[in-house]
Amino acid sequence: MEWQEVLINLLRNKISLLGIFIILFFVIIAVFAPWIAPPASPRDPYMIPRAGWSPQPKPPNEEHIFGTSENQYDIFYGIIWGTRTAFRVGLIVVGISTFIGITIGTISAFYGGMVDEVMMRVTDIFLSMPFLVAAIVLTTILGKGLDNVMIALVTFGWMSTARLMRSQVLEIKTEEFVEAAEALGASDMRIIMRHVLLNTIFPVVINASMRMGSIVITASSLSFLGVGAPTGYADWGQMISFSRNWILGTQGNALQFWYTVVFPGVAITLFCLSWNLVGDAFRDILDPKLQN
Amino acid sequence: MKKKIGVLLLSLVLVFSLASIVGAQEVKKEDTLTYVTIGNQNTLDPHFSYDTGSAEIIYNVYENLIAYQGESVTEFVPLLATEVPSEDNGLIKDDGKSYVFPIREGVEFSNGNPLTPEDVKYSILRGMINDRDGGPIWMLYEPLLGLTGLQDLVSEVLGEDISPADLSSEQSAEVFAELEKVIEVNGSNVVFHLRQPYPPFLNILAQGASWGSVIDKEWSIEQGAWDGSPYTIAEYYNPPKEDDPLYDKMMGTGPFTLEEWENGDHVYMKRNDNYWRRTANFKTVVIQNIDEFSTRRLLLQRGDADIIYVPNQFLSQVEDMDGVTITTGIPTQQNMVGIMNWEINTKGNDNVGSGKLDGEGVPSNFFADKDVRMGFIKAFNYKAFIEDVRMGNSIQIGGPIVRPLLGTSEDQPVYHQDLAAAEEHFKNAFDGELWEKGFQITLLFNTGNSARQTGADILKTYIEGINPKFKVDVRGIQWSSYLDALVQGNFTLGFMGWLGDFPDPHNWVTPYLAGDGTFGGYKGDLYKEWANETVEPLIEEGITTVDPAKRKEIYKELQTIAFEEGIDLWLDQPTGHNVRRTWVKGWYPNAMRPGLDAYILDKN
Amino acid sequence: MSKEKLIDVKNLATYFHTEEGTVKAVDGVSFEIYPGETLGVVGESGCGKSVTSLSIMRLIESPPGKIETGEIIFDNKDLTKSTQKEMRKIRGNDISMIFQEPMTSLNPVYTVGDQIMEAILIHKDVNKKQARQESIDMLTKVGIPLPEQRVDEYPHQLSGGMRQRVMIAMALSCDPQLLIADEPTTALDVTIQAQILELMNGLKDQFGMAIMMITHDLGVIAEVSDRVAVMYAGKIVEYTDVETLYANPKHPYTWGLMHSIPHIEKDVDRLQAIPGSVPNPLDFPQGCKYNTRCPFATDKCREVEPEIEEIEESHQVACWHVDKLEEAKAKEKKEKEKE
Amino acid sequence: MINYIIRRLLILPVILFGVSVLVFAMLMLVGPYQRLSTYIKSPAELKTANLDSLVEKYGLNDPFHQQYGRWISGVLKGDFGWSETAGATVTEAVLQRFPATLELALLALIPVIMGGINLGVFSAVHHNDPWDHVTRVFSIVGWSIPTFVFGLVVLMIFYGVLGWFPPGRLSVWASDIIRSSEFVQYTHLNIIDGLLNANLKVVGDAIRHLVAPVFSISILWWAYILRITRSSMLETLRKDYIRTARSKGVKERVVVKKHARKNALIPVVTVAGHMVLGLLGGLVITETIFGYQGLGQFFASAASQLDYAAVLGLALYFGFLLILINLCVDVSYAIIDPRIRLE
Repeated sequence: MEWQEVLINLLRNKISLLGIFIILFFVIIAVFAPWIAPPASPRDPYMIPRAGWSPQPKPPNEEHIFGTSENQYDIFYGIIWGTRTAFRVGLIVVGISTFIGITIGTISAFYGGMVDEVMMRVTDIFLSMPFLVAAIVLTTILGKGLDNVMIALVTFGWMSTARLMRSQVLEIKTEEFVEAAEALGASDMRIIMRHVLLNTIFPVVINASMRMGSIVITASSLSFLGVGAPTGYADWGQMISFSRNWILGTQGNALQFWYTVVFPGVAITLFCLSWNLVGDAFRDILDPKLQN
Repeated sequence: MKKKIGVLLLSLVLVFSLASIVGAQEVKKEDTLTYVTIGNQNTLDPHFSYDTGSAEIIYNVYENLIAYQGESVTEFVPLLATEVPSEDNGLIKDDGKSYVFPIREGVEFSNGNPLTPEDVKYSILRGMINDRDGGPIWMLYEPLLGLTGLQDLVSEVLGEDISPADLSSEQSAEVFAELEKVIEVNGSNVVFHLRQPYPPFLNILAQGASWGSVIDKEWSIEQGAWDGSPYTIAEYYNPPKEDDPLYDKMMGTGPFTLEEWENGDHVYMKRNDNYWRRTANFKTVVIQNIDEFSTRRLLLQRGDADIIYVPNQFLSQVEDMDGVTITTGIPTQQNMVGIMNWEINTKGNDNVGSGKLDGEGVPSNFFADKDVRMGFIKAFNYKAFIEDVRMGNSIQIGGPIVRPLLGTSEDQPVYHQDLAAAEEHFKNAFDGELWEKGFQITLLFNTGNSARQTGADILKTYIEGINPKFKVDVRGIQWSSYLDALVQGNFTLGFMGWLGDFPDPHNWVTPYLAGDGTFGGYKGDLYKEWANETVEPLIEEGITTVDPAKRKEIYKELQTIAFEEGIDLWLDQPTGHNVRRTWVKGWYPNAMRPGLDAYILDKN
Repeated sequence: MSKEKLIDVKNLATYFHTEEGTVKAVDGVSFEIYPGETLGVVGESGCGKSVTSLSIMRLIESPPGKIETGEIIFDNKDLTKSTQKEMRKIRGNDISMIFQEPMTSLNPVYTVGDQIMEAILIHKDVNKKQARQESIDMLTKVGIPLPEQRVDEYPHQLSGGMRQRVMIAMALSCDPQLLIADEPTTALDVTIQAQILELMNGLKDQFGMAIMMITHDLGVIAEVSDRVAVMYAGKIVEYTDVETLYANPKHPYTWGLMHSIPHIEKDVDRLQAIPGSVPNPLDFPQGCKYNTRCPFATDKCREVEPEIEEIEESHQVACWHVDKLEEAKAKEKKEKEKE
Repeated sequence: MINYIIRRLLILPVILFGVSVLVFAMLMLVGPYQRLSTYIKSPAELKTANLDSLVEKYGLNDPFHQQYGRWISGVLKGDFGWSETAGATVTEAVLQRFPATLELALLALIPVIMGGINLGVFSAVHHNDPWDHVTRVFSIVGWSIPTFVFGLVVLMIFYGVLGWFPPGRLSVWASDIIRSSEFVQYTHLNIIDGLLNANLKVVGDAIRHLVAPVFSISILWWAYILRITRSSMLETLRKDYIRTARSKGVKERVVVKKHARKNALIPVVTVAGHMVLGLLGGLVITETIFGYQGLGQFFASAASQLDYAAVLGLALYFGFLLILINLCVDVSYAIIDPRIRLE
């Protein structure tokens, strides 16, 4: 299926259209963040300004339309700028880890033999640690900060792509045109680039789009556990961690601090939902086995 | 068929759940005290323990020679001794260099072994031989020998730098001979011999100081603790925690005995029915460790917990609870201070930007300039901090020493926010160069401590408002990174706290002001030189002077120097609070008590 | 032929209603099969021949597929009006089917024995042991060596030819009156193809059943069929007995197909040999659906669709220009003679 | 197949060795003074702690192979070292927490697998029905809600407002019963122990504490399994052999249950291994939110305190568990699919 055709199908499918719509909405928020929520300190706009020093959250009011969370961080500001954080983490981590996965998977499958064996065992080793747990360890070691979160997620996030790519390449390698190119004496690099990559990249791209949501969730989980974004950094996971101590409200008013969890919770859920909607539709469209 | 089973299971679950909701309400045992707090216990060995979690358990199981009287932290009552030594009763002799403790008779350890003066001597010597790295035993060495630990004594006796762990048995005996001089059994008395007078010595031995606990010699040796021999120092010095025989076992004379300890989860203690005083009111004492505040709150609300730990910021969440009593405004022996590093390492340190005075960073000696320090101090909003962060539960301090210790008074000066003055100071700093060029600095705090973070955020807000060229970042780092930053000299300004070891001003001026103090020691050579000339002679004089009136003057002066020089940003002394069910009777505060004293409480 | 019809399909139309539009996969098809004969249905892929057979079996997935009009009279009943429950009694019992891909038409997770037994157990009143014995007998009949052993093997342990034999065994296990064979040999090697066809011919006589042989291969048709229906774009365009068809094709499409019977020197896909491609079923041309590829197409062809008519005895054709084809045939013949 | 299992088992030590080297290498990125934080817990301890001698004592500045050698030789003797976070040896700490995690994981896995598969089959059979759309939306939304958001909302509503499902593993009164001498802890799984001791109050209390975490952890994987099963089932239902089965006159219910489901499960089984991996990660979050003392919470706190003995030990433990689980997956794969079994 051609790119254009896929795109048309995506736009025609109601589910994916909804997803695309939400993504666009977030893109607009991210792009216009400086206008929607003007930063107090332009030097570091990602730090959420504090509206005071009291630890207790304050409900939505005119000045802070979503209220303020623990330690008076403005929830609205955090959500707006957190959109940028989400895109940054998602795109960079998915991009780099997919690239690494493609490289390793291709090399492994193309050369086979010992190279393949060693690379696949290394992949197994990386796969033997639960993703989140491994990311926690590495982020703790590297220290707080979004860069470190991204490094950790990339380090433990390339394996599935590598495996997928490897199986794709193994399949395509036996096809005639690759064998023909080999027989014609094309260089390895050229064969990989021209013939193999072009023919196998598609499922990998779908896989990548479907990973956007889960990567953002994992990054937020790290922030939620306190090993991710620096304190006060606009990050949805951290916004939710600010609500942890206030979940039960005061006596007789259990939902008193609902806004501390609901707003950021909705933001992150919608973000992941949109990518999953698109990814799901993507898969349905591209999966030839599901075609009528 | 399957569906039927599913429905059956589901209804069973519901029935059980409902049953347990109902069942939960009925249990309110009168002979059990349940205290729910955070954290864990590092160890149960009184000579190893240096944390409140451990000290709390030790407090209820072991006893010291003397104890504090009621709420006081300066007056004592006898406990395992029959009298509190004083100049007046003649039990403090040789100008404060000998302390005589008559040991109570008829006291038994909970295993039935009688308490003897030998046990007291063994306890002290065992502690001093154990002397673990980073442990509390310096508080025995400092008063008794004027040293910081066994390593110093070995060097002194043998004249060479040899680790106590490498001593041969002859060398061990040699060192032990010197060590043994500090304590002597004289009939039913135990006599301590100090090299120099040390006024807070009684505080160091009072109940609440786990290192002063009396352990059962016979039982301890059975467990594998120091065998009492002079030749075996090497074997028992600085044990790894997991090899310490008393790590998870206790045998004291106190009102409770240890029943079960699951570290970080719970401690069960049982009443010592063989106790030498009136036996305790509770058959069982449960200390639970639950880090999540919401859970603790609910346990209190439903009466499953009798006392819970409530962090200051959540106090409002328990205020209106029925059947709950809250005591606030309890003075504590702790403070919070913005520590300023006088000599910041600028190589490879991302906290100081360029490391130069060029507007892109700060130079190494940034905080060595008094105007910079005063600028930071004057920019801080003390009022907002006390009101918003502490919610009023705090006392501002004007120096390292906390109230009500010597050298403090109600009318002593404290800092106030004065942005004009701050601006003036910044303009004067570095001969005006700083004002021209600006600076960029990162303030550190250890993550999870929101008061410290807010302190740094307040500084950032106001200082950046003074001059747009001033750029302040606030960064939270983990304790491990903090430790590293401290050791490498990478840290700049950060809020830290000190928890008093014993209620004497000496314990407060030393860590902050001394050039080799816990905090002072990491402020670089610039500070060391300065401290050497100005404050250290006074610190030395303070601890060797016996007369309280004279001491008071000395500490007052130290407090004034600290205040006027703006050595650190002296912030506050938070007051404590206690949240308990109203049915818990008999509670009163004491600043040196590490948490729970189950013996004084009653639920009837 | 005066025998009673085994199955009589009248004006059958099966449409698929998809989001993109309605696909008229089968659009007014009529034919009949007599007991014991073999009807060949031939056409390019997508012409509706498989849908026709699935319609008979009532195995069209619905939605989107639906039998719109027509009757399928079998055993005096109109199958289009039967309930699924009634159909289940007919399927595998009176009418069975074998499929193109023996590789995928057998369930990989059950032994071949299990799968043959399943049909027997459904339709016959026997116990498992008897069913197993019958399965072994069937395997013997379809020429599988060591049937006692094979019966417990899984499909992947068998070769393609063997699997098709298993399929045949399964289809014949309940002694059906009609066997629908949907491209039974397409996926097989040429030598195996011949064996399978031979087997089917043999079994047809042995079991006395009729066969509806669906294929795109005129060679196969020639070998096994009595009569032939040629389908194009959902319609039967030519319908006659096999000798007549080969001797005297009347529809340009049939003629085109025959022309494309392989020339060894030209290594091309047989059915692609007719220029152009099968029209998009969502967008059939007006008029005769073959007009886009037909060398004789005229304006009339592009406007009005020809109905199928009997132009000779038992020879039905749907074309406006049977005469033009005759001219072309004559011309070709001349050229051949010149050579 | 047996050869395959043996090969897998033979490769197990290699993988575990790799995991330990990997984790160790990560931990070595941390400077020696930073790693001292395991031993120095508060500023007060700095007074008498001789940092340099501590570094030397624990050999924190030794070259990689020496430090690793020390650790691995301990492991070979069965000594995984001392965990400062747990205040116990790593082995003790893991053994103590494992039953809690096992109870949670089992209770989460069973509904996930049963419910997910059945719903997936249901959804596929009702392809494009309203029911299918409902389950699809449910699965996509379920897959998109982060565990920690879901967990907090559950806590807020079912604990804060309704007071039904409290956090923790047992109520205090129930812990008292469990620890009393009359109560025998056969398995340390509270529900089973409660049943064996015929103490329904304990069973009820254990269930009450498990409902919320089980729900939070399973929703994600429920959605996941549902999704995989649905698409696998849809694919299978289009397979030729399904048509064959129908053409034999097999009832539709039998077609779905016998012919389609078993084949559709093959890809589901392969992702089950993947799911368990994610489940272990999810435990970290869930146990943290619900204050449930298990391995996940232990791992999180050990990692954040750089308790390297515990982190290494747990990494190995999880690695071992995973390989074992993957082996089980492979075996069940083979049970379902004769093509693999008879290879």
